[in-house]
Amino acid sequence: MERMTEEQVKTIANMLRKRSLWMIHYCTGCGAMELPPTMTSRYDMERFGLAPYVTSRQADILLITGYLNVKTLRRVITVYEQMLDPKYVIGFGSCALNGGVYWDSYAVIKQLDRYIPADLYIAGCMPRPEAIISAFRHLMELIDSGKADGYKRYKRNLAYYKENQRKVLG
Amino acid sequence: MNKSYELFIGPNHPGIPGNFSLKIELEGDTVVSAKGDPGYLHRAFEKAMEGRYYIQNLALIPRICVPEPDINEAAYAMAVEDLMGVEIPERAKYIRTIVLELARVANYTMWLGGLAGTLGLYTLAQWSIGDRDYALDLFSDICGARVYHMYIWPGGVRRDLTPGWEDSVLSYIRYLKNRLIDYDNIFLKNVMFKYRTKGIAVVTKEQAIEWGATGPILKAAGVAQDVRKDDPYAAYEYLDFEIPTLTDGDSWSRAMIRRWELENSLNMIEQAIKKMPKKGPVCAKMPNPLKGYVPEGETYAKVESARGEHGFYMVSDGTGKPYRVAVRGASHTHMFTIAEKVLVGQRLADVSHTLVSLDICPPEIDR
Amino acid sequence: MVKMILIAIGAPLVAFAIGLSFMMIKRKIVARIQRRYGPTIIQPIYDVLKLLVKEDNISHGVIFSLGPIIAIAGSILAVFFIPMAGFSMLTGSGDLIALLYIMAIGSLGMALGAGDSANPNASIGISRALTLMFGYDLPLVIIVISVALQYHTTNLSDIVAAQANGNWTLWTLPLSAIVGFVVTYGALGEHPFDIVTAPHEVATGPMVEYGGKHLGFLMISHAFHIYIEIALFVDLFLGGASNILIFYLKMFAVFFIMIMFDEVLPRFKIDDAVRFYWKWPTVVALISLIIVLVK
Amino acid sequence: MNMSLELLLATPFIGGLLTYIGGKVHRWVRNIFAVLFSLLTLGEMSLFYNTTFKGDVWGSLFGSKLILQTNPITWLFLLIVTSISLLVIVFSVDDMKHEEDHIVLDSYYMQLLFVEGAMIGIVLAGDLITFFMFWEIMSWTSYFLIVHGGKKSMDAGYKYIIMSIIGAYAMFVAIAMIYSKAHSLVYPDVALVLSQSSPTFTIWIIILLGVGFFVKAAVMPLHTWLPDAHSEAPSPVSPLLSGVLIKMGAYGLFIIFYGLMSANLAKNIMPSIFSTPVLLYIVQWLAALSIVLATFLAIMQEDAKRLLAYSSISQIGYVVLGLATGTSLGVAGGLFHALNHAIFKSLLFLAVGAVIYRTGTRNLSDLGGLVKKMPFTFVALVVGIIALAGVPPLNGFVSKWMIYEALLQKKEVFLLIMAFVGSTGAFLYVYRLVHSIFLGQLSQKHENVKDVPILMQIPMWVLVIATVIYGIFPGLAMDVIVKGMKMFGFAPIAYNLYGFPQGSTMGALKVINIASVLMISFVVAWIFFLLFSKSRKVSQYDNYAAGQVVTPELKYNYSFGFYMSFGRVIKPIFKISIERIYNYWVDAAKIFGDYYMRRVYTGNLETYNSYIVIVVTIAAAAVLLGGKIW
Repeated sequence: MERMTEEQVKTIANMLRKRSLWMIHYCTGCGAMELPPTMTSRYDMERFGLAPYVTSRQADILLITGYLNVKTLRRVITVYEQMLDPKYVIGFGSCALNGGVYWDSYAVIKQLDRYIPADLYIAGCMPRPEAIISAFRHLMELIDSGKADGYKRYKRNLAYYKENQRKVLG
Repeated sequence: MNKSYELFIGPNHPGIPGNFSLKIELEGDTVVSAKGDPGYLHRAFEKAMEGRYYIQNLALIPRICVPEPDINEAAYAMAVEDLMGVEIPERAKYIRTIVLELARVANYTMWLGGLAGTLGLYTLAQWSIGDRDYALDLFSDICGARVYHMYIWPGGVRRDLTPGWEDSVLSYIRYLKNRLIDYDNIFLKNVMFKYRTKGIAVVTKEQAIEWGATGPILKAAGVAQDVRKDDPYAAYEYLDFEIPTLTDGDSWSRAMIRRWELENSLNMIEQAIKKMPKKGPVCAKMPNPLKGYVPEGETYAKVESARGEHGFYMVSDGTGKPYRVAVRGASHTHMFTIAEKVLVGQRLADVSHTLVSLDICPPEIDR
Repeated sequence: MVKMILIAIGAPLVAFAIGLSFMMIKRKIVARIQRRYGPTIIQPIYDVLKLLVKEDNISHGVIFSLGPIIAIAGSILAVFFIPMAGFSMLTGSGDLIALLYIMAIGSLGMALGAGDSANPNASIGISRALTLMFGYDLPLVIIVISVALQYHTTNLSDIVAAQANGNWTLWTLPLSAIVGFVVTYGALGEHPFDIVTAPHEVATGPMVEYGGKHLGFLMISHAFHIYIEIALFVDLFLGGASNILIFYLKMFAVFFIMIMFDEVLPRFKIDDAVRFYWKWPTVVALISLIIVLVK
Repeated sequence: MNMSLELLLATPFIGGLLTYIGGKVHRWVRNIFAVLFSLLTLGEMSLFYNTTFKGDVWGSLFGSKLILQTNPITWLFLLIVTSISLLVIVFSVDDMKHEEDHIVLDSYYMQLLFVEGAMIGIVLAGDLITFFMFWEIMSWTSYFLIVHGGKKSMDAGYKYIIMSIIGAYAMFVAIAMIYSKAHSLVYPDVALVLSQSSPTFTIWIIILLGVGFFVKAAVMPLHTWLPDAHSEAPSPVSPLLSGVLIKMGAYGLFIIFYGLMSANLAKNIMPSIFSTPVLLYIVQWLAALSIVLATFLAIMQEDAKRLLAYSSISQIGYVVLGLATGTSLGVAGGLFHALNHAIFKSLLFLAVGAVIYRTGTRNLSDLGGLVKKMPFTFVALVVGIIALAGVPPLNGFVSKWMIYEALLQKKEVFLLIMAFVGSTGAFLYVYRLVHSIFLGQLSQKHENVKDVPILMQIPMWVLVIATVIYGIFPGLAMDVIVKGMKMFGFAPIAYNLYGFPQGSTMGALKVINIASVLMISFVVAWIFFLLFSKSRKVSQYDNYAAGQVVTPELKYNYSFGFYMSFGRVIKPIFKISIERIYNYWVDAAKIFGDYYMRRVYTGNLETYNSYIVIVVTIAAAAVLLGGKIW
């Protein structure tokens, strides 16, 4: 009985979480260019309860909007670790996936989820606002079913992530 | 006694227009020193371009400046054409002009939203960025992409306009001209806007010239200089337009200059559509791009971006890949020679507004 | 006795509900002004609840955690002192002058908490908040004095009673009412006085380190805050109300007009805001005060 | 003849001497003597508390009787004097330990007790000679106390004593004028003479005496000595100066306004504005200006003790403003605020003293984040600032509220607005104080700071409790005040233990309700808060810095120029600085003084001899002419 209620609490919490996703205001790469249209009057992300918030403490989603170079990665990790659980990461565009057009650049991190756990990727360069919104909808489904557990994975595999981060950042 | 303290504007801060950091030292709420901290967006473009064929580089260059990618394509195409000695067809020139001006319009509407945002007027930001989106739809019509078009390429443009595109452009211009009246009423004619921007971040004529400012900063300081007029490219020499100037050089003047330029661009697009040859090739005959042969030599091609002079310096050693490429973005100058000096003595409340007013575009700084 | 206890529990809940409903409506109306569809109407409830059920919360110390709690406690206290549609718990225990100070308790508690977050952004935010408070307090005090002299009492219930039968202060002292309206902007931190939390300047100021349930509490206290400021305006100038529906409608009218102006103004700089408040609103309020004195 | 008042008066003086002698034996003998004798004084005070003694002759001078007397108002001030002195002496034991020189410390404790005795004497005085005598003893001993504070304090003390002397001369002239007319300086006689003499004479008396009291109470524009003296004095002395000593000025004003000349008398001899005699009205305005300008100055300070010193000027403005209203509510408010200010300002100075004791600096921008290291001092300071800001439910609120109501009843709206502005301004500087010292980032050099020893904490806790008790039960103090004011001919005001019922004032006040509802809602909110998942404590370096990492080396603390933007707003007001005008005068006086000093103090023994001869001749002539100098 007790487990049941705990389960129910989790369901309710997830239901609330998916309806109010605050993303951190951090334009890590050029994918951020398609965020203003998504936020503003034409696509109006706020319909889904998504809103940009300023500091790492307030936000739920970290958007890695495009490529990450080494200098940014350090800040992204700081920001990610400052965020409060539950927190979700969305990798934006092909650069976050595999380096994209910068596959041969010395400055760019090739694969995002070696360093921080990504819950979702959006393919494309750049992803269109429709794609972004569809990704958010998908994330909501994942949260609802409890599958968006990147923050748990990060805690579980902290050694792995730290090792990878250390290799790059030194 | 610890008089001053440090504050970071960026990278994770709404007051910075992109992934860039500004480290400011403040005393009370007055800036004592400001130091830009670039490198968060460094992707080694110039190095990467040396390793790729000329045609491959086309995919890379629009990403140098995200808000207005087309200027990169134009400058790159012009540099390659210059090296190869190719003259592009008349119709391509006009199409390039229309696309470039449309990109400028898209940039300025977004910039206007950004400026209003830093001053706390989010309504205009919502309106103008929403209106910009219709311009992106027009791009999407001709090349299938909203942001990175890769439409202008060496020899002309990639493909001809879709039928009826000109009409959609004209109707968009009519729409935007009506909207501009609304923008003026809510923002540019607003008393509070004048109150906040008059006398802020002044760059005088002498300073602007000495510090190497270009674009709206220079025009706002009273120097009528514009690459489109002084060294015309594409079809600008056939178009009739004025270069607006103001004398104060403050944030208000820059906003006004951009507002006029926005209207200027709309008029230029109308003119270009009217004067454009209705038929004809849109691309000169070019050798096979994969075996692309560019003769030895070096060149500097420049265009007028929304922020100022944007140029490509390119050296070719006769192989399929460029030997050396250097990009001159206007933002770099504006950030490190102008903003760092202008910010000193400003109030904290004006910092992010000053950055937007000088139109700092971080990806252009880092490359 | 039972009735008293019910009121004691009910009054803050009603106040919170009203404040929350205004937060909901505001987001929708603002969205429509900005040519957007806007969030679902109950979005603020989702936001608050989501923040409360965050699994992880951080704290910089006891004072940091106490900040939001004091903010809410002070707000609840103030709710009891403002006559709410016919019943008023504590208006006999403290008058209008006391209320001005009671309303400050929440803000000061919040300031203490934010100060403990050890972040200069928060410090600047508080410095701005207190300066702004000082700015709008001068005209506020003058209009409060005018109203008190007009009705020869500082007891809020009596002031409300004196305005019965449509004899509102709005009609008798229109200048004071206008100033009161302008002051309410500053007190609520609406545009152009959202200097305290200006994200582009100080990254949400005092709230910079608050997240999770702390931020949820701050949002709850903001709902109370909206209620308190507007209810005070309604009680002082629009004659209060005898039933909750009319009270709500009056408050809604005031709030609606506020949002209409709110979304078309860029924000002030802090010293300009103080200068503004000490110039026109003060002068107008003084004129109104002199009219009361001469009458 | 009742010996009890003489005993009360003599205890601190005898104690002072014994303490000095005890210091020669061992420092602990000295410390214990000092604490013991101040405790004894407090004990005697509480033994006789609230009994009325009338006209206790203890000597005579120039044929004038020297009288000690009491009334309930006296006991109010005696309560302040004796209790704060005791707490200061207890606080001194640890705080002054760092002083190497034992002789200096011996005289320090002696002077502390002497100041206490002198203030008791002032309050107990039943005639102007006694009053003046102890007034001078107080000025000089407090001067010696101030100069204990180090190099800068010499200048501050110099400024203080010069202004005190000017005030004392003014008082002396006034007393001489009264004596020449009345041949007696006992209060009732003086009051009788004043009621019969011409208005011009009376007004001159008030002005001359008023200057003396204004200097001591530091009402603008005679305040310039206070910020220096109070901030440069040793930390335990500042509470005595700010909390108690300037109240003597307020007490003096109360005596001349309502003791020597009743309010009716004042109304008869001069025109009235807002039913206030014009002179009192001017005093009200001066007090209101003190409130506002000192608040503005306090906001701009960068030094913790200086900030508190300016705040003292502002708060004493409320006391004087209340006293000068002339209505029972206002005067009661003023007197109550004198008590409250003594409590919370002493508390604040002690708390800041504790911080200085541990960190060695009082520069606000060097401090920060101490809440984790000195939690008890933090609580004490927070209670103090809440009371100072006049926020319910602590004591500063009640007395300010009474003053506001009094002004509102009299429709003196502009004064009321100024009083309000000063009070809201107080939010700014008190927050600055607590933020810069205790909140924000802890600097690395204060990593190892501990809370102060128990002997320094006890005085603070006593004051914290007093602040809360007088805040929630204002009736405790009002008992004494109302009883005393009845003796001075004021109408009684309706009050009860918890505040003021409807009727006597324009609104009602019941502090216990405010306090209890606040407490309940706080507990409810807290319980609600605890329902949700627990919070994890993070270090101050794990902080939002726009994605950057905060390191200990980084100056990431906003403290200097906390209200710089506000400073820009009020800048035009301070273009004409009172301070600067004074400095012109001081410079001019120095040049003038240097020139003539050299002619007087030639360094030649014969010249000095001739001076002595001249003085002795004049004195002899005076005696021969019948013992009258005038």
